[in-house]
Amino acid sequence: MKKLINAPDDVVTDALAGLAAAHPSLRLDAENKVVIRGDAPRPNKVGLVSGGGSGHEPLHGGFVGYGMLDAACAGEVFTSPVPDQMLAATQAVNGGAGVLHIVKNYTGDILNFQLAAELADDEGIEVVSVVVNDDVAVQDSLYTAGRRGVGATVFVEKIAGALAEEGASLADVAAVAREVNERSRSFGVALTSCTLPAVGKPSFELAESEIELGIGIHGEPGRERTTITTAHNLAGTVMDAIADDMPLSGDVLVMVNGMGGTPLMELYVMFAEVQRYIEGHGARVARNLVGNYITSLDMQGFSVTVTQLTDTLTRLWDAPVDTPGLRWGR
Amino acid sequence: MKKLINAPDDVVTDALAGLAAAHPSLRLDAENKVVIRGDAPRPNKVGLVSGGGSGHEPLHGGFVGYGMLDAACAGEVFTSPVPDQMLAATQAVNGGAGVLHIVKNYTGDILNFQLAAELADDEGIEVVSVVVNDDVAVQDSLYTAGRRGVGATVFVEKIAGALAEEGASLADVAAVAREVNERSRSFGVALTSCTLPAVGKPSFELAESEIELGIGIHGEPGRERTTITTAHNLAGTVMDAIADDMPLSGDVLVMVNGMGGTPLMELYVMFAEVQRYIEGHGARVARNLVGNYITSLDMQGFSVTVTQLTDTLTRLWDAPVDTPGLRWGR
Amino acid sequence: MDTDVFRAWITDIATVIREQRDHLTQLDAAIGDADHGANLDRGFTAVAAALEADPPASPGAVLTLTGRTLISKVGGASGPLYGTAFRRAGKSLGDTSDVDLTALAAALEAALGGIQQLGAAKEGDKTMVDVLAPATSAFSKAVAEGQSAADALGALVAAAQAGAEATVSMQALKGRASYLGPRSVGHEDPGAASSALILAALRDAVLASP
Amino acid sequence: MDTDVFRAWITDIATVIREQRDHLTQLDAAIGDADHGANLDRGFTAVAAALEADPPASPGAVLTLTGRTLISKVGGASGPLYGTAFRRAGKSLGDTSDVDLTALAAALEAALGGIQQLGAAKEGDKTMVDVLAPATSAFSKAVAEGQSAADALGALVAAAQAGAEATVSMQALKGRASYLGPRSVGHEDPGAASSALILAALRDAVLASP
Ligand SMILES: Nc1ncnc2c1ncn2[C@@H]1O[C@H](COP(=O)(O)OP(=O)(O)O)[C@@H](O)[C@H]1O
Ligand SMILES: Nc1ncnc2c1ncn2[C@@H]1O[C@H](COP(=O)(O)OP(=O)(O)O)[C@@H](O)[C@H]1O
Ligand SMILES: [Mg+2]
Ligand SMILES: [Mg+2]
Ligand SMILES: [Mg+2]
Ligand SMILES: [Mg+2]
Repeated sequence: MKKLINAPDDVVTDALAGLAAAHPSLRLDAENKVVIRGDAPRPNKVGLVSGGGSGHEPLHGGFVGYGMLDAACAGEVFTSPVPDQMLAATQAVNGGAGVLHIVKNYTGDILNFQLAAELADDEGIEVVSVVVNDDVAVQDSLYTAGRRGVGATVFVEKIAGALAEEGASLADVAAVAREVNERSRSFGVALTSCTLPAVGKPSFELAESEIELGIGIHGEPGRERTTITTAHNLAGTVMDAIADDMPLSGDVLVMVNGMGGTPLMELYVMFAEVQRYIEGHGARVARNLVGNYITSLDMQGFSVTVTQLTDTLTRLWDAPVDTPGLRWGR
Repeated sequence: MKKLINAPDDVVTDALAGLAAAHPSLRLDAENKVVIRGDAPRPNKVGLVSGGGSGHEPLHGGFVGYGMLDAACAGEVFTSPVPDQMLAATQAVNGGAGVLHIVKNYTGDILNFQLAAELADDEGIEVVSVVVNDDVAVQDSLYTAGRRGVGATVFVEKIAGALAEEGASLADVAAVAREVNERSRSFGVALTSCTLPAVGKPSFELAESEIELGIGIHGEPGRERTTITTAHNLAGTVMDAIADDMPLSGDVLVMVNGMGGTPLMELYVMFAEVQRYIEGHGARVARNLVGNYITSLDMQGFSVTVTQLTDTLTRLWDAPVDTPGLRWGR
Repeated sequence: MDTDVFRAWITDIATVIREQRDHLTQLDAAIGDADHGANLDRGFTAVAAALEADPPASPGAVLTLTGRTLISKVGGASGPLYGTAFRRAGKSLGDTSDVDLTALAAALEAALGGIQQLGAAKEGDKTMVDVLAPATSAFSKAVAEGQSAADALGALVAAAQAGAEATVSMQALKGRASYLGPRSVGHEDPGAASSALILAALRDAVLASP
Repeated sequence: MDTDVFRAWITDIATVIREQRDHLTQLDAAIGDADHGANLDRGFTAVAAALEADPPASPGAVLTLTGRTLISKVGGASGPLYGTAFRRAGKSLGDTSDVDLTALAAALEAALGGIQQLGAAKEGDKTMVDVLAPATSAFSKAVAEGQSAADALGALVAAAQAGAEATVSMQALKGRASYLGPRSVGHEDPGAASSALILAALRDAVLASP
């Protein structure tokens, strides 16, 4: 294993220190591993808290700032943070209008955020939780822990953050977060595995021409192993899975996301194919993101997230944002 | 080789199509592989043209837009573009105030831009060329082709672009570009090699714990092969090389740049170390960039670029920019 | 069984988890995200330090501190689940200073109840419940029948090991492994494996006590 | 030597470069950026198509079109260098329709001059100049001595091959390989290797002509 780290046990702490050093507008609670907007708590603004295992950078710490999250809790690599961290974050951003917890649907994240919400409630802080579960690779049924939360998390954080910035109520911010989630679907593909710093070798092995379809963001194997094909064919597979679950129409917001080790050049090749597919199926790519936004350490691969827009969602997407990972209008 | 491409011969064209599709404010001259600002040529604004081999994304096409480049020419992977492309770009952005060519110091780039400048001159377009050569890993002497142009290219394009946006003359824009280059130094490290689409296997082989020090951005082997060590020690090696060549003082602009396959988490770990080094050597990191800005396909590794700021350079750095790769203030 | 026995149990867990850390991580790499060994090692190392720093005065207090520390240090799915289990067990013991087999059985039932309330897993879902449920019920039955400590704990561990083994052929319906669908079959569940280690450590601690 | 000979030379180059593409790329991977084979293959494929599309009427026009096409299609260091070389050679031949050995020698000298003017490499810098300079001078000398075409071209190719071989032990002082410093020693220069192929194709085309 070759990584730019000091020691596997220090990687999360060291990376957070680097993030805070690079962005003086953020505050770091190093003990609790919580990244906080420098101006939090903002009186009467709903506070947005998210968090999860590390290794998905820029998610979540890179999305703290004006118009997006107020705080993010970083767990160990691929491990949900603990309730103490979430409580610290919730306290730090509570400006009196309540706090929204944005939780990706994994058993660990759900359970820890649930315990944290109980602790916050004990302290008289109103908390509403929204669960993101957009991964169509997982059947949402009695036979699974439900769909995973993946790419739509970025959109939920951006759009709910914009509404909170406008001064909306906790109920309204939670509602728009749920709406974004309901209107979003994602699907991921791995070309290589990833290596956890504490493990030192890849989580699974893929042969020279093998790929995994339907992966999440934790180096879990996907639902199916197959053979690499052209970007055009891969886009077809991914988009068929998404469009089968949510027929495409109208204006959509699309993210072609890299898993951490994929060059931007290849992501642009994929975006061209995804856009062609969508426009060929009667919808229009009104907004897009192409780059590394929700990653799996050094994994090579990509995911696509599609959200059906409304005029309000488009307006909130376009609203100014100023975070390390997303910035426009300011 | 597993890559998100259709065919090795199409990768540059397909990626450019994706870039243009994702950013409707850009125009693509597909035949000449030139990415152009949608509003070019801007009357009486100096036009900024750069270009080089592909595989370094977001450089250069991702830096076309308000406050930065007016056009970028994309060569084949790691191969300088040809004079015809540079001439087409120059013609497309000439608003009557002349055109600046920003050229990274490689024999191929120098020769092709030189032929292009002659062709532009034949057409009565005033062209000034600025050569970027910031890589301290190469001795600038009779015994080399001179220092390579690497990370400082991003800073030159941003700062010269800001001055051009203010309406400065070609001579002044060229002067500030040269000033940025003279005040900048870079050094790069590879943890893995990279694979050219047309070649299909890595350009060199590194063993499990080997790294290359002093690499450029074309998968060339570096000056020295050594063993992986901590981020702290690596930062020391890289920063010693830079500081030996340009003593650190005052305010500096620092980029910790990923080579394409390195996760952001690790780049933040490196940034924390680099910042500590610089502040420990009596200078101050006044501005920074952490991320993938000038890459080598799927290579894992990083480079550090340090620029000694002046008040004017800081002001131009902070000026609004709106490109796919860098955006703030708009 | 006094406070020392329960302290010995927990420190034994810390030791065996440290030893089996890579094994647990390998199991998790196959059908999860390769962190179960690191998660529990981090957690029980913190627990051992907490017990050392401020030694609790009763068996119940040992387990409650263990549970609270796991919740604060582990994260993931196993942190809240094991943490809640130890807290419930500690609460069930109350402040008695000498725990008999009946009280221990009740505490284990309470632990299982906490895990199922929080995680909603049933037997057959390929989780730690597939160890804890049969082991607890075998232990309660043996205790009710008046078997000796050695025999009852033997039944506990035998059922635990059989339960862990049985997860190999199950398809996961809870936790990360469920995403794999049929591909989860053929691998032992990491949480089941760690639960079997935890219960074996309990037997060893009790039987080693004077 | 008429227009057909020169057209045959260029199409022979396209064929041999296609065959040696991977070999040239491997040489470039060792001390450069692994694109020399692809660069020249792309260039000469375009040249062959251009000659086909609008066949030039004189030897000089063949070489001029070759040079212009290389400049427009190759990029990198080798594009402008080889492109300029062929343009200079074409200019040197003028519009004569039958080239004798003296004119060919002058054209090769002009090509070398163009490369050195643009790239400023001297012999010993580990570039294509280490093939072109000794080969051109051996050829000019043989022609001046009145040797036969076969002998003079034999001298050309022998010197080219010796020149390419000699680059192995040189340290590069120009081009990308110079960044490697002493690590560039021990590898044949890719541009030297392609120059040797180009000159061997010239001999073959001339000797094969009726
Ligand atoms: N809903 C659940 N109920 C009971 N146990 C569960 C549940 N979900 C997961 N587990 C257990 O947790 C184990 C995984 O723990 P761990 O790897 O530490 O957490 P994570 O899955 O968050 O990475 C699984 O092997 C399984 O035994
Ligand atoms: N200044 C120079 N003068 C002559 N030949 C040169 C010079 N620089 C490079 N070359 C030749 O160009 C070859 C490399 O060509 P190529 O790989 O196509 O271009 P690039 O180096 O831009 O990738 C080298 O092997 C060398 O022979
Ligand atoms: Mg986990
Ligand atoms: Mg090249
Ligand atoms: Mg796990
Ligand atoms: Mg080359």
